[in-house]
Amino acid sequence: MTESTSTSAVLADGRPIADGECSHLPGDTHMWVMVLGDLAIFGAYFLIYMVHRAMAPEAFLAAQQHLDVTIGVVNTMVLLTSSLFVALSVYAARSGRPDRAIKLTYAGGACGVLFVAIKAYEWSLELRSGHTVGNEFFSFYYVLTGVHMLHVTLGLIILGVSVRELRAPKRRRITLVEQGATYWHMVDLLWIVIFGLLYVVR
Amino acid sequence: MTTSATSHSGLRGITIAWIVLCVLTIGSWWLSPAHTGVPAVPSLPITVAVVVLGLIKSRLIIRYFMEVRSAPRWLRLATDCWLVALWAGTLIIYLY
Amino acid sequence: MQLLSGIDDLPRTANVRTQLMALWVTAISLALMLVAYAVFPGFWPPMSPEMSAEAVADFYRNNAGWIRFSMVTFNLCGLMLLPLFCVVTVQIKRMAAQSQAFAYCYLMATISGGTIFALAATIFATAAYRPNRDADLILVLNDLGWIVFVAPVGMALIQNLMLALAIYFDNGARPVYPRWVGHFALVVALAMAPAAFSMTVTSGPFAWNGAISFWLRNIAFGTFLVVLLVVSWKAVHRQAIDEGLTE
Amino acid sequence: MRVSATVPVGGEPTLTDSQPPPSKRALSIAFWIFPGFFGLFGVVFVVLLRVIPPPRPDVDNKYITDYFETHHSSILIGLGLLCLVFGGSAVANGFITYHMKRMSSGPVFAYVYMGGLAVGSIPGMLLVAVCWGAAALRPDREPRIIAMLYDLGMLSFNGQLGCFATAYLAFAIAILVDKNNIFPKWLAYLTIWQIVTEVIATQMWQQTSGPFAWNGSIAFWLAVVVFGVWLNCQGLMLKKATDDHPAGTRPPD
Repeated sequence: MTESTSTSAVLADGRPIADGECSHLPGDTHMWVMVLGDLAIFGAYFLIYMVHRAMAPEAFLAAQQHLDVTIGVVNTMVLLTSSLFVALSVYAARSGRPDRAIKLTYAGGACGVLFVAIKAYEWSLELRSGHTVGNEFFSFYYVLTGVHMLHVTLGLIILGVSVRELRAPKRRRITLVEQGATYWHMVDLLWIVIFGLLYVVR
Repeated sequence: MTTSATSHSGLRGITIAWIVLCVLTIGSWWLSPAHTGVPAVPSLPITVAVVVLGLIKSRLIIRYFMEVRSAPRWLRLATDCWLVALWAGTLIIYLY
Repeated sequence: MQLLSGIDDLPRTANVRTQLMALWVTAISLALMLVAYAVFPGFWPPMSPEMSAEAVADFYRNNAGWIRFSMVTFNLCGLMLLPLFCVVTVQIKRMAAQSQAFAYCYLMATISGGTIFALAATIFATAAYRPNRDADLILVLNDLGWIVFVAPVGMALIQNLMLALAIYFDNGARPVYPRWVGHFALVVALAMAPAAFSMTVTSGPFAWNGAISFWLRNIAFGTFLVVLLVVSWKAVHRQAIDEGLTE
Repeated sequence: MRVSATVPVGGEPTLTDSQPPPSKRALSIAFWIFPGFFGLFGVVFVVLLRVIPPPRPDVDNKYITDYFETHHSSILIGLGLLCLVFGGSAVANGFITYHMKRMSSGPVFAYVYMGGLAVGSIPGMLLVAVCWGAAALRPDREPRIIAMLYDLGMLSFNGQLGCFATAYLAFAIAILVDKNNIFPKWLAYLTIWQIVTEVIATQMWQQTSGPFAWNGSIAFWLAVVVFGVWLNCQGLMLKKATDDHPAGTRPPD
């Protein structure tokens, strides 16, 4: 990935990031291009979903009732907790405690794996009760959650890169750790929207 | 060390954000159409509530977890524009 | 070519030697393909696009054996042109720095072009596989086969264009290929180009069995392959001399 | 064989010795084929073959035979023009491969990119023209056969996933690992969206209508927008990489 920039060097020196200070870009511009672009594309998916939902509200609502909202809530909590761990790990890395940062990143990654496992279980439940892509709501459900799962998997790889970075004392680049965290929070953010629009909206 | 003070307040920020997010998530469990047993009917108040809750939750993640709170102005504007476009769009399409 | 003694184990020796082997592979397969070409009943004369479904089906029924033999040979030997094209790629990479950009374009075009040729042989042979298939189905396979065999000249054009450009930009003191090879490649490309539009007409010189789309295109490309083989042989030989492997 | 080209062997003048001053004309010729090809590609697929915007998947044989009868000539001319110019894809992608070879990330992914797209250009670009050409060639052919050619063409054109996903993955990884900054990192991230749209396009193999069909709002239209943005960025960055290329240098073998 990118070379460490001057920003990260300053931060690695222990300069505080004060509340309200408006100069610090977490990660780097390249990652934010990715995140903003991803948000734009997912935003388009969500709006297209809402358009199709508006065309057949009853059918969508009836299909929505077959989702297990408890699993959805549990999965949301898992992913939120995972985000918390990763956010804490960035703080630990900045305050010069890489061991703690690595442990927190592992915890965040473990929650990510748990999320994928729960999601796979949920998919198998839905598929076993005969809800396939033949139904329009469920085709959205499988595609949106599937693409999101792809992002989770990619996020797990990126967290692995962060750990690798934290482990090497010679070239510990905070930007890279921040990039990974930014991406991981975006995965969390997208899930929050999916949860609201697929599970809860009426 | 000044670092610890500010970093402490940042830590408190994300922990509070996490608690609020979890509470709101459990709150939306009540709103869901999935577990009522009877066929659900479309409901404008619940949808508005979902949109408002979604807006609050996603903004908390962006501002606190993603640290956009202390990011340059263009990024704060860009993310806020996305939030407004998404949730306002959702509501408008629903109402339309 | 006689290599000097005592240089057997050098990697650059192996590079020259394998290039010569590659050229032999292509030379032999070219000869085999010429035989297959000569015995394919569909080429003497080339089947007209105006034939009816029944006539086409009868043709495949009556000539199934020879069609199978020639198409299987095409399938087997067609991609053995690739060794020649890969030698050309290696030679382009020996050229001046500017010409390097064309090496990968050339290689890519040869891979795609070879795939298309294999596809055509596959479709023709499938049509001949069950001669008692419905005439309509044999006709559609025959159409697909002729379209894929005659029309997609784009990859060959680009191949020749890239080779010509590489030769023109190889402006050092000792060019790898003589300049006339570049001119000749362009002339062959021009001769092949009209065949792309052969599907827009069903008779005359531009139809898929016509003098321009069929005969000119195939003879031009066949001749070019032989010429390319000879000049590549000479280029590899010069490489051996430049590197002190032979005298 | 880099040795032969750069280091004198036996005191003889080498190929690079007596060259005129380095110039980059060859590179700019190779570059300009990129926009030229994609422009013609657009003309063929939008104006002549009419596969963009895509016709509907949920139609009966009557509609399909009428479709080929109406557009008979333009489809056959489109087939001809595509057959003439489709080699441009080899130049566009071969030139990208050339720049990938200049990266510090090793040759593997450059070769993967080249192989993926050399194969992908046949089913992903040529086959639709061949199938539609065969369908348009004989309007009196049986409607059910014409309808099958229609599906075969559209699905091979829109539903080619693996060749392109492999090439995109190779491109993204090579950029992320590269330390010579041939292409910017954000282009790699953009390329990852391309893989995501390919994954979503899996759905068009099992839907004949709706947002995930081959003419769907998500599987087609959003994917086309993403592809358009990506292609323009790739073209611009290819221009930049070509401009920044030091004259007279070559990538390692």
